[in-house]
Amino acid sequence: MNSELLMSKIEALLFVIGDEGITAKQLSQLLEVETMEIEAALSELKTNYEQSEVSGVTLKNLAGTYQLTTKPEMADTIKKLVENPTSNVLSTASLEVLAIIAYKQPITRVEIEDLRGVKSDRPIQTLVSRALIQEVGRAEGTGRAILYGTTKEFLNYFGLNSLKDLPPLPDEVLKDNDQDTDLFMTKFQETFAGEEQ
Amino acid sequence: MNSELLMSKIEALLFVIGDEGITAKQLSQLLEVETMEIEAALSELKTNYEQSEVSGVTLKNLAGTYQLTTKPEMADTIKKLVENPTSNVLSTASLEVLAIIAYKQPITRVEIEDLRGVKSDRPIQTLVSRALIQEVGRAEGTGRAILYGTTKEFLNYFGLNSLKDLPPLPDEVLKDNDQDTDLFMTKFQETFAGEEQ
Amino acid sequence: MSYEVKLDAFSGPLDLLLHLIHRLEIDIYDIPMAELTSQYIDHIHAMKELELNEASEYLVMAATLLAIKSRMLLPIHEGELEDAEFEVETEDPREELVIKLIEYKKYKEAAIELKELESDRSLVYTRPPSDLTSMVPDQQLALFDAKVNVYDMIGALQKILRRKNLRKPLSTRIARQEISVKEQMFAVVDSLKVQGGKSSFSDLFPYEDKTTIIVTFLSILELMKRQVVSVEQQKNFDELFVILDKEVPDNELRTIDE
Repeated sequence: MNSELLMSKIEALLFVIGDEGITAKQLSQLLEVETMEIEAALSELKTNYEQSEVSGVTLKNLAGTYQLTTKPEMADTIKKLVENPTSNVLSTASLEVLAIIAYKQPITRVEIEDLRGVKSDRPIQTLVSRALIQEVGRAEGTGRAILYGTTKEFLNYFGLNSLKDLPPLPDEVLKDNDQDTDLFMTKFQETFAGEEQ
Repeated sequence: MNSELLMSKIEALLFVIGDEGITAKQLSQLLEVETMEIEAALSELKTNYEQSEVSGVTLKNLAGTYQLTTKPEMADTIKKLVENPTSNVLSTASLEVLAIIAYKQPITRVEIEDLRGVKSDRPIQTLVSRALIQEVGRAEGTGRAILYGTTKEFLNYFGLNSLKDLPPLPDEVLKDNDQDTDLFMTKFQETFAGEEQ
Repeated sequence: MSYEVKLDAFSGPLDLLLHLIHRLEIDIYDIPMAELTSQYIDHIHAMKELELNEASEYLVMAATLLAIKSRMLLPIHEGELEDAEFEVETEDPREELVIKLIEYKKYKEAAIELKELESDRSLVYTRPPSDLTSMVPDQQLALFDAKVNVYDMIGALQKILRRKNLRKPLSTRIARQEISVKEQMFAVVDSLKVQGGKSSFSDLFPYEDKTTIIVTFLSILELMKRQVVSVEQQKNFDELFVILDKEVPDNELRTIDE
């Protein structure tokens, strides 16, 4: 693979992967290219971003994880976006949390964050303060985490008589799919199956 | 603002906004720059992305907004990140229902079923849950049947900027009613001429 | 003539009819009703055994076809055809069906075009909006657009799912493919060697992702079972230490079945 192609592939992966970032080793596995070569390409990409006046993004390396971010000097511009009421960046976070709670209630904060992939304590707080959601109980187990559900005000807001009026979702859409657990069980059985033979 | 700076700011905003997308008008408000100038900068950004061998991303018009996306030739690389890249494609039945809704919206379930000659409640539910169609009103008269229309997500899902970008419906062969009847009469007589032999 | 009929091959009776018309190379404006009807009914028989979901709709169509066929067999006298009074009733019994078929065909073809667009679009990926919630005061967070409705919520869910689909593999799939318990056993032994044969338990877990931790943990269990390493602890809640008990020749570890 020539270095331009490699750089473009790395850029595409970094772009899609978002805030979680990706390590040079993972990139090496995905692209089937030596880590050394990946690191050289990453460093060249970074130089390109930094030197380009036209580019608003750059490459950040945090604890071995690479991710694309906006350049520090873009902070003011992005602040404007946040403050602008016509952009729905902010309502999106709240709406996502509200949607999850509406369809999966009762549900804990951790479960919501797991579905969204981002911290959600602040949207939850504001939805509580807007009386669209409320505590409806506590989860079993050690943490006794708060379970959230929607309120009467929620029904009111969306013009619904009851939760049954929400458009139905097919089962597959939000079914739990805890792969980590599956993986653990598989590995566990693989390891200990040997014992019995 | 010089054009490099403008482009870098636009890139930063496009990056942050992600699949939410942003319109030229919103960019113009945020950056306090004429829409014309914004559009020129967007077009130059797009040319840059397209021409750069090093870049894995490009600029696309989706659902009335501008969004950064990965280049199509990056698909194989990114698919390695995705669990089931093809498991989510729509079924033939769902696509048929969606085609009818896209071209004939607003339309009721009964009208859809009449056109297809088959019950369509399940595809409709799938399409609602995938946010590709939504209720856009109620039909006049008794029953007040739900009228369906397509969503922004529909445009996004099919890579369209607006409904105008839908491919034209295959031409109706029978445009003229008179011709229609003539044709039938001719065929009719031919048939019966044959039957008597 | 025999043919296979697949359950999911047709999206309804009209679809089946179009298929037959195409296969039999029939002119849609001049359908030989007897032939089409008998072919259609043959298909229904084959499909009936498959407990077709929409059986009733297919049967209604069969009845319609039979009705059209019989109407076409009714004798019509020359005189009546020429008589203006009867002209209204002389329409082709097939007309309604043909109009339906042509109208349906249009959308069936449009659906095929949508499928192509779907597949083109699937080659292109976007990213979720950055999380900017930390940049704003609380009261601003939950400000919804006044036009937000329940369908917007469904749209929000759809986005979450799309994102989850991209997010999932990084933490698990790469690890599942690339790190086996066996490989990790080597890594643990190597790491112990580097540290002079003894390491604190937690130092053996430098990775943050869950699967690597699980695989590392399992590999230590496996090494204990094979008495390659032992684990000691001075007293309750003290740190655990992993000790390399014996130098295992590489080839012995390599014979482990995964």
